[in-house]
Amino acid sequence: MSKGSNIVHLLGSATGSVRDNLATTVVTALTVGFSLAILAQFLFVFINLDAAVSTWGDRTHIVVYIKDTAMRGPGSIERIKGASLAVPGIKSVAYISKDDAYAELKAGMKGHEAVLAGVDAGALPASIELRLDPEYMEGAKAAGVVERFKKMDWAEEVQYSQEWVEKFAAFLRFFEVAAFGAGIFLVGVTVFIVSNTVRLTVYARQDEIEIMSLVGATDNYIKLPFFVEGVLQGLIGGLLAVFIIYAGRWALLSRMPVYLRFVVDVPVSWTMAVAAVFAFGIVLGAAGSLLSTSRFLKSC
Amino acid sequence: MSKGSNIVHLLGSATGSVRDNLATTVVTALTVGFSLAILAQFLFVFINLDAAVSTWGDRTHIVVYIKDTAMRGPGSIERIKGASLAVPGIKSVAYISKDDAYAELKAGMKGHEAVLAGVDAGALPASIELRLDPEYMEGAKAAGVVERFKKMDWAEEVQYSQEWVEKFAAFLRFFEVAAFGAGIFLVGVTVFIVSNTVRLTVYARQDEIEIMSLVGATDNYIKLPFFVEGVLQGLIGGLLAVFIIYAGRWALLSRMPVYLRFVVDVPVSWTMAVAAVFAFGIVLGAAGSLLSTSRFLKSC
Amino acid sequence: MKGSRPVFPDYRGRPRLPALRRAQSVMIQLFHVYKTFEGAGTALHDVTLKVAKGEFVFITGPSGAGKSTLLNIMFGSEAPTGGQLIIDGRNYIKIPRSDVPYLRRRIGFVFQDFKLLHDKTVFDNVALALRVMGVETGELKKRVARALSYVRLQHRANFKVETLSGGEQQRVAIARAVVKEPAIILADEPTGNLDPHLSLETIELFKEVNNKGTTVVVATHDQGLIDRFAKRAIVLEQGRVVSG
Amino acid sequence: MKGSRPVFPDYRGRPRLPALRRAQSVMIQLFHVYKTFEGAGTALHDVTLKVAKGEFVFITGPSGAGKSTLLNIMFGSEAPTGGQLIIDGRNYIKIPRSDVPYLRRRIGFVFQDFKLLHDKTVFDNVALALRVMGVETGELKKRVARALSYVRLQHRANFKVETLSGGEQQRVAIARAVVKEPAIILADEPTGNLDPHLSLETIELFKEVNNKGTTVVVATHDQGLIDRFAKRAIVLEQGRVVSG
Ligand SMILES: Nc1ncnc2c1ncn2[C@@H]1O[C@H](COP(=O)(O)OP(=O)(O)OP(=O)(O)O)[C@@H](O)[C@H]1O
Ligand SMILES: Nc1ncnc2c1ncn2[C@@H]1O[C@H](COP(=O)(O)OP(=O)(O)OP(=O)(O)O)[C@@H](O)[C@H]1O
Ligand SMILES: [Mg+2]
Ligand SMILES: [Mg+2]
Repeated sequence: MSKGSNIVHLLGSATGSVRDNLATTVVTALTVGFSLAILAQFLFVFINLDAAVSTWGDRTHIVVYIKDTAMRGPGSIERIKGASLAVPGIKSVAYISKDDAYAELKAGMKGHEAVLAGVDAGALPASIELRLDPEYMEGAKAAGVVERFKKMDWAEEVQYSQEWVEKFAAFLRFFEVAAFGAGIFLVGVTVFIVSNTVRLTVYARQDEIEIMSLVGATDNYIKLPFFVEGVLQGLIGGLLAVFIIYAGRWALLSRMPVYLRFVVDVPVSWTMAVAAVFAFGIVLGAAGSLLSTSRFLKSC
Repeated sequence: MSKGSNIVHLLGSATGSVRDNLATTVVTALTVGFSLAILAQFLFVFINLDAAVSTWGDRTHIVVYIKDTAMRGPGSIERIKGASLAVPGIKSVAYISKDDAYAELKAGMKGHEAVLAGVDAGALPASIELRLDPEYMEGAKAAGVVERFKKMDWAEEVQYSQEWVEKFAAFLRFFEVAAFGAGIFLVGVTVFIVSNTVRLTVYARQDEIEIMSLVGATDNYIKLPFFVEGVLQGLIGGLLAVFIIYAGRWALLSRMPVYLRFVVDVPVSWTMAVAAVFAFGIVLGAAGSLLSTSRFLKSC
Repeated sequence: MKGSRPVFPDYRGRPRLPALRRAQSVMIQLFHVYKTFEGAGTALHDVTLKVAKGEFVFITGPSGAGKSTLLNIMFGSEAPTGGQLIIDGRNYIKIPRSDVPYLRRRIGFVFQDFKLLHDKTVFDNVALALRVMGVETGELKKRVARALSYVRLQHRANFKVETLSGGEQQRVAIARAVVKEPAIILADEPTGNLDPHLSLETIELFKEVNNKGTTVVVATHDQGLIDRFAKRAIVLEQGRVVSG
Repeated sequence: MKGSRPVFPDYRGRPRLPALRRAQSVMIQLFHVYKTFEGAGTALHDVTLKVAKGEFVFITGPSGAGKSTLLNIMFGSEAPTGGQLIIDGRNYIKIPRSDVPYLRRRIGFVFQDFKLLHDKTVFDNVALALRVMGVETGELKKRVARALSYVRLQHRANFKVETLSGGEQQRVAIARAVVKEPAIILADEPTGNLDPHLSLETIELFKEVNNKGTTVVVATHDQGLIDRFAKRAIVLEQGRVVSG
């Protein structure tokens, strides 16, 4: 009656039980797998879109046109850049010379080049482009930054597409809330479906539980096979989920326009993602079976 | 032993059975509801995005700049428009006069107005904007249309962003395939989870089925309570799904930037959508229970 | 339900086949019936027997002799591996699956393991046998009450079966068999959980039903009962009929 | 497993309480035990009785008298509504839930409805009682084989229980109770599905186990057995002890 042989027996009985209930084990595993796959793919798309949105966010900027008079004298550009960076909320500063501006305009006018025939490069003002820290993109804060630049003596005009930033910030906030809500909902549904499936499995085997208890099995001894089964279901489910995700990704990538591919890309390392899906599957299966058996045993 | 009283008894026994198995009925109904809600919301987003994508598709167009010489003489513009519309694949024609073109350019140069100081409205060419039928947006066909316009004697230059259209057509095709695949997958998962839940419910009541068969119940008599239960589960599930969709839509709309709202809008009438979700729920529940009981009875 | 013999409505209302008229005095007939279970050997070996209409027969023999198997074959819930089986003029072996329920309605079976619905009441368990036949509520209540009083369980009608004692459950199973007023009663060890007094009462009940025309076959270990009621007894041993 | 009495490992290995030493000759003791079921009246009414260590007692009485309820209370699977219960020197009423399994390992119970796992083999059903105790495979196999041969079921070891006859199933239940070599055997109607010969053999088996020191309590309707074995019989009627 040593502890060791006890555990061997427990595990033996557990795997035996899995063998006996293969059909339900497989069915539950499939449910776990499908649920997990949907959840995981949702998370990937979410994380990727979130990253993309942040990148796009980087592209909003404030343009400050510089008075021609302020550009005279050596080092004046460096001074302007330094002063700009010192303003709180400014992430980066880029200088666009008169020549750069002309080249840019010309590129933007492709097909209408004739229009620019009489225009001289010197006619355009030089400018600096400022990028904001994300937390400064919000309406009031951004306006404050713009005000500070308007007061600079070298600034001729400050351009900032207030409306776009507000829209964008609202979108970001909305997207975060919506995706978070949807994620919670999906996790809830997955947990619910899995625990429900396990509950029905336990229910179908209540005779077995009752009889084991009557011949003197401890609660833990009774729970173990269900636990092992739950873990196994989670494992198989996780494996299935990984397979579905991988297959789905392959099917998508082979057809998807290149610039959209990032949406289905796995954001973290492949190994990490597989491990996470596995772990969640196992936790789901284990928790589901433990909860169901405990509830059932208490009513015995 | 009249047929009528027989049916009354059958239905009586069926509702009695639902009462006795309230817990599992509710649990299955919840599963159906969650699955349906996810499926329906996915379908709505899909239909809406699909519609949006078609609209955007409308915005790609061919621009044909018109030779100044071709514009002399009364009715010449009407002739050009008529000739353009006659080309197969052309959906609509819009004429942009020299003045329109100048106004457009000026609007596009906001902040750089100085550049246009020396430019005269007459310097820009007049043009027509052509929209293509969707089936002509594909690479080779679009190129054919462009060729035909290049040969027109009044055409100075034809602009058509070949690359964008190809990308866009690929995206459309990809989106259709991907969404179709995802939809099939979701329907499959929903049917699987529901039928699995019903199967386990039937399994938990196999004694009842066996005993009814032993005392002389016909197969249909045995199936009816499960059928009624399935329909009821589908109904409750459908109700829940409608509620989740409605609540989710409300939560999203109250926070969502206006220009994104179309994504969660119900594309068909609200009544139609509710009816469809209901109908699918009922079909799922009924089919699930019938399949499971039939399979079980056959093995009796 | 019309006619003078309402308790035994004819099998699905079909007229009996004229060719089988002469055989009508025989209710159950087995010809060279075999039953083997994969890997478990032979449960029934060349069993040929005849039970007349309205007869009362005991089947006895040691544990595992094949008594339950024989009754199950008569009930159509187990198919013989060989031989022929005629119940009330119909060849059981060739009956389509969809007709089986109608045959079962004419046979009341008391299962050795009762086969009751444990989470349903006594009333519902007994009523089930009538409900599946579409008997109307009024008549159903009357007949169930009568059957429960036969087995002295009126006072337990609204209790769930799982709260009953072993003997009480066995009596519910008996009530469910007799409530149908069937053409045949097959009872498998119906007194195993009953005290001597109730055992006698149960067999008396079967005799009463038998006097009204029902054919009764009772499998039992209780030699005392067989001796006391002095009815024909078929003795099985290792799947063979050794006497009777 | 060491020591000269390996068959009755002490309850969780704890030393017996010295104060209870004197009571050791009493195995089961009930003081004014009542059991009422909501709405169903009284199943046991003021039952006071004592079963000595190593005694062999029959419990008898009509169907519904309370025999099973009494055994279930002795087994701790049903709690009395009133009174005290002492098994082997421990007050059963106050035992924490987590100790119940260890007490059940010392009691072999033959349930009236067998409580077997139908889709498991005979071997697995009997072995389960040892497996939950952590007995090693070698010894387990030996002991299960021995128990099955006691009840004449060696040849059925690898059959699923659902394929067995009623009497065979009952013997599996008996084998599962004796295989534990328990301190107490509680058997509820253990011969209801057995022919007279096997019934005698079963009681002989219990007597043999009893001779080795096990306390045996058998609930039965079979007056013949009680007469034949001339052991003490407690007679219950409507929940009261009327003799014994
Ligand atoms: N489904 C089955 N598979 C294998 N063997 C079976 C099956 N059903 C019955 N048997 C075997 O057939 C034999 C006869 O069984 P049966 O139940 O008819 O016996 P019985 O006479 O009713 O016994 P008892 O008095 O114990 O109820 C038994 O040995 C049993 O193990
Ligand atoms: N859980 C319960 N709820 C309600 N009544 C119960 C419950 N369990 C037992 N009873 C009732 O208590 C009485 C005694 O039951 P018990 O099972 O002890 O009788 P018994 O002597 O074993 O009878 P039998 O010989 O028929 O097995 C019976 O009338 C029974 O209906
Ligand atoms: Mg039998
Ligand atoms: Mg009892």
